Amino acid sequence: MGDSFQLADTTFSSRLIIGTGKYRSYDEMKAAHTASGAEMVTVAVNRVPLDGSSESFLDHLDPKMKILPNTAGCYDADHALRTARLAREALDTEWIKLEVIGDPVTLLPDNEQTLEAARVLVKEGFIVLPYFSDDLIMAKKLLDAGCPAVMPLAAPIGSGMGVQNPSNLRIMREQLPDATIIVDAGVGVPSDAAIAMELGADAILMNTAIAESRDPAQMATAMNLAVQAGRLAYLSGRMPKRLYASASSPIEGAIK
Amino acid sequence: MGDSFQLADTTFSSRLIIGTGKYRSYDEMKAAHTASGAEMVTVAVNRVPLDGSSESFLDHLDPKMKILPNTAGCYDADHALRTARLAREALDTEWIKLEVIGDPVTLLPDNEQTLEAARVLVKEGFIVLPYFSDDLIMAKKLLDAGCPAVMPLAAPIGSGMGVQNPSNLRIMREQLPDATIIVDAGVGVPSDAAIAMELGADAILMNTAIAESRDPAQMATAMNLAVQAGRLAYLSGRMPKRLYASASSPIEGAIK
Amino acid sequence: MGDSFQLADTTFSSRLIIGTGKYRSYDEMKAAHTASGAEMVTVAVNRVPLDGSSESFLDHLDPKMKILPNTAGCYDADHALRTARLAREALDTEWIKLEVIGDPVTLLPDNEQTLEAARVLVKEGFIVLPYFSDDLIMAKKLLDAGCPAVMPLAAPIGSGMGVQNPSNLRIMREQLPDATIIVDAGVGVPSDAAIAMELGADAILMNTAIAESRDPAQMATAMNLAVQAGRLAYLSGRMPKRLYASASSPIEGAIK
Amino acid sequence: MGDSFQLADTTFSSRLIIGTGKYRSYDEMKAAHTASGAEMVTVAVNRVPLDGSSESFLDHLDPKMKILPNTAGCYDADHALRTARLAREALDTEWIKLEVIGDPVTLLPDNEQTLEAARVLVKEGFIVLPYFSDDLIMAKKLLDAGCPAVMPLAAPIGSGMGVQNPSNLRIMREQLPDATIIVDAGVGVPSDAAIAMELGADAILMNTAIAESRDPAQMATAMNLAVQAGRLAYLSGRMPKRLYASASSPIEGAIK
Amino acid sequence: MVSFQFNGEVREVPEKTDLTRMIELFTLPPKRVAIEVNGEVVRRAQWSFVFVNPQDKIEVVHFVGGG
Amino acid sequence: MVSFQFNGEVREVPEKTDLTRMIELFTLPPKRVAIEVNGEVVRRAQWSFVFVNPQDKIEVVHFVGGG
Amino acid sequence: MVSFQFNGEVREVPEKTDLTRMIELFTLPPKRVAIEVNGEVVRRAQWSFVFVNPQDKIEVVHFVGGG
Amino acid sequence: MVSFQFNGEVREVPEKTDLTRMIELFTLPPKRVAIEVNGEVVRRAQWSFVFVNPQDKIEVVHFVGGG
Repeated sequence: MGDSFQLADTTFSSRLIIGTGKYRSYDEMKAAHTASGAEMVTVAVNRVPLDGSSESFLDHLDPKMKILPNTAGCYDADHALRTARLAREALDTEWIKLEVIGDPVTLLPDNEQTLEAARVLVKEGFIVLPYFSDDLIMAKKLLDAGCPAVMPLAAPIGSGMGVQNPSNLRIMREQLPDATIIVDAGVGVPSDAAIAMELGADAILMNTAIAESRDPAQMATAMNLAVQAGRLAYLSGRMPKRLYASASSPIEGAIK
Repeated sequence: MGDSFQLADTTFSSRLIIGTGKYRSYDEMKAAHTASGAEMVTVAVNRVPLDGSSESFLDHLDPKMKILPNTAGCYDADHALRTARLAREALDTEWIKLEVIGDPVTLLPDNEQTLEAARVLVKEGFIVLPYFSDDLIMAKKLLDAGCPAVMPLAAPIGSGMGVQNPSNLRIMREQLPDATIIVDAGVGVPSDAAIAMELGADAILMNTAIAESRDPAQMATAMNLAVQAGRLAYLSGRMPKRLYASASSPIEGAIK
Repeated sequence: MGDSFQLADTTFSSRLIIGTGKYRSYDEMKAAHTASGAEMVTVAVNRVPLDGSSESFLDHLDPKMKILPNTAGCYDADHALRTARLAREALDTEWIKLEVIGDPVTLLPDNEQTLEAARVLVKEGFIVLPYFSDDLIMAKKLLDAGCPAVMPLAAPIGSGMGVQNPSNLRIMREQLPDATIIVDAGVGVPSDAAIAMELGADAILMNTAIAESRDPAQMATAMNLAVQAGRLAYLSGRMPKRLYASASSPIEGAIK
Repeated sequence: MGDSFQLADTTFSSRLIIGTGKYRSYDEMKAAHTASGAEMVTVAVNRVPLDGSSESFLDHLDPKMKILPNTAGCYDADHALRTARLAREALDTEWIKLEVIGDPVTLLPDNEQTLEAARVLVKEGFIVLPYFSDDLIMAKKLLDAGCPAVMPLAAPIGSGMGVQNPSNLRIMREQLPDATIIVDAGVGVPSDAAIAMELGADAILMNTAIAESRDPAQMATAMNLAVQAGRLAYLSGRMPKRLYASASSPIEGAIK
Repeated sequence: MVSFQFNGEVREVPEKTDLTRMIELFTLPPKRVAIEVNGEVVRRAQWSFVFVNPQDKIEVVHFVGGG
Repeated sequence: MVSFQFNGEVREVPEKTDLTRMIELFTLPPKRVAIEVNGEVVRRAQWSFVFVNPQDKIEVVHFVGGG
Repeated sequence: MVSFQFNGEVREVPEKTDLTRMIELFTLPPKRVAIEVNGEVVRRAQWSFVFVNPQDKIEVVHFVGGG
Repeated sequence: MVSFQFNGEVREVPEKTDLTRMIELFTLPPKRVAIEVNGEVVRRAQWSFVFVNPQDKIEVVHFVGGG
């Protein structure tokens, strides 16, 4: 089912990209990853601890998964650049989820620094997937900078509130018909994912909604289905909305 | 996937029930029915025309589908009773979707007449599935009258506006934990169906959202997936909603 | 400011009707009543206590206020009838806010019993203002029964969630253009009241939103203003909604 | 009523700031201005026409109104700077509503260029009130640049859709408790204005909602009331929201 | 001829026409229809024993698409 | 003594107690209350003519804050 | 004659025309307008000392309704 | 000994310690880590040629769960 989508030179058949944080155990994470159908997962770059406990987190990922390192925890362009370069060196990948946040309480993106970092990273050959606020004009600039996709938030990271501004997403889709739009952050339930896809998002990136569910693997299945449902609905064209009823059964012809 | 649900003596593995109205062709209808995965379809009872044109509509339905006749077009309990009895005689089925509407513009249910008809029909041995407004107290009365399920509307028939009052549905689920609740009417897109299921509905009945889509079969697939997604999410337990962010990646440990 | 509205033989210049419950003190209540500009307050009918403590609650009300006794706490038509008759005898008023609830947890109305009681009370000469769910067909029946107004809920009593189903209210206004519609219960903030008025409600009845505010008198002022604002907006006609921008300043003529 | 608020060296007793565009006539505009209670109006800077028709628009404004020129129609920082300087020269005012838009279809702000322009203008002694998207991190930067207030949009200019992202506004209020936040653009009805004020906005700037109403003066009155209502509610503290009812009348003590 | 109401319209059949015959005369499909005479359903097994009488109000229904 | 139900509780008054007297005995405020005896309202003008009987179910109500 | 750009259009004025004179020639309202020459605002007090030169890009603005 | 900053904390290694040796001394996993010295990434192939100098700011990162 589901048509494929393209990012740089890679074709994905799943439109769901998921995270690797907050799981209660590696087993739960692996089960959720498998159930999600996702083909790419994002991972954070972190200082190695010096207590010798450094287990290899990456060994717990399905080797078929494409790994998308991110720059979470960076508060300015410079740190994001350094983090991206370290990630590239460690994983031998040009792919980077660019995340430059403005403060530690809201984790809301610093669009200005994100754009600055994106411009540099694209020039250095990175495939930059930038997390940013749902701002059309910034989306244009990020695309102009050479990002193969833009990743507007639905709501703050880990908030689970769902798409807070559907108008912004709808406008972004309509004004940037050729752009790849990946909604990143804020999804809480499958209907949130379906809403984003119905509005025309090309894919969804999520973490907490799955990891913090009571049953992550089952929720991952649900998200997988919802993303597909939303995509198919977008392709199929929805019925018109009406305030008033439109009879499904004939109004004439009932017995009298 | 998806757990089964029970209505009277019948077990359904699909939680999607669909209509048979408004399709542009029988072929489109059949394709949509197949794609939906539904195991029960609803049909209207209508006077036969006298022009000899009476093609057998029912021949166009998949014979494996359970047929649920409805009393659409009835404006009082008496007409609904008569229509239900005719349907039973013609199809040799006790199943009836009870629909008594209050006016032809809104098609909103006449709860009072619906309850009156439900009481009579249950006594006559019918399996009564009543369409009504999303009214908890009326739901209790319909269940007390012997209906095996209640079918609150999400929005007016054919409006496609989606769940207009999620609080009412949530309250109904919480206050009637053992009742079978089927959301009937008003769904427009898969996310609407997912929302209803996430709120705890046991199943969804829809018609227009599929039939009026540009691609009914594809939309039926989408609805099938969305209903499953919503159900699984309900079973899995959603993450908590938060106004503020909760980091998915570690906040400590970024490079400095 | 604000046009007047009529209920039975009485003309009100304020479209805000308020309650008398839950105040922290009589002084707070009186200050809020004055600030609200309301001309009618509702009071509950209750068994007198036998401990001799029976202070006269009514003495704390502004004598200019019209008193609207209610049947809160009644679970069936019969108790509501008896309560209404007692209220009439005690206060020498035909006015009654009819409230028949279905259960003590949700306080949601039992529409069926409400209608039954309304029919009897109207025949007995009462001016019946019925609290009920936002159900168009029931509204018609209550009006047909002789109620001078209908009082649909915005949300459960004391919930403060605001208008949960704006479509229902809009449809009710459009389908019953001559009816007096008073939104009763569920308002939490002034914008909720304004929304209801903008949708065409003729008046609002509220209690908790004022009484449970940190500053009831100031909140009462706010509600008074918001009800007027919503009314004036309904009369003035709103601008059209658009997804896309419409420039307020000329787009041509900027310097180049 | 209503407490005052301060911008630079000026104290305003009205928290409503309004526009001067789109009115059907000067008389309608003047009546609306008076009814609104506003103390400041915004005007656009435009090339004078060469046909000698240049009537003095400013003569139609109440001389007591403070005039806030804006840079509408500017697509980059440079044009905005030039426009601001021309406005200062012509009106002998340092006040400027800074508006740098990203495209002519959505009129959405170019935050990056807005920030750049704000930094320059503040250094040149302007009192800069910047229109921007509802982005917390950008708000901080604009304040750091020396703007005395920030003016996030509620929705696209002239769209009348109301506050599209209440969470963003709530977060901005909570994270910037000392900032002056003026919601600019997107309000359609009084309840929209009340919602923004209840969320903690300090003032509202609007144009189309009044000018495009069927009765601008009456709508201006409504907006004036709604802004006050929302402000008072914010100060008073709202009741808690609850899914379930909380009785306003005593549940015990009804007759049995 | 017997004049009666068929689905709200006046129609005629010869005298002594039973319901089975009426269905034939009107070339209606005999399967998956139901007949009501004066407000009461007539079960299919009884069709041959029930005759159309003057002024009868007869409803014959079948199934159509609905939701 | 006459035993009866007053607002759901068992109470006693002397025999031949009328409603006016009952209000006094129980030190209830006489104004803005209403009395129902066995499901029927007794109008104030009748209070002196209606006596409390054994097993009577009497409700006396007043007004309290409500919404 | 001096040919220059006035608000984006080509216009001519006699040689040695200063800005005050230009405003008069074009019958523009002298109050509450501002003039920019080649990207720089010319303050009103300077109008009489600044002459229109060939190829100048001059912007003259006033105020109109806006939001 | 050479004192330097390792991931924000002061650490010591013997003089003439190259990065490969540093990883061993600290018993860090050699795979899928990356090293930055004074703000510049040092490619793995260069580890043996780059020595830890006094006051160096060295960052060594690996991957952890994130979203």
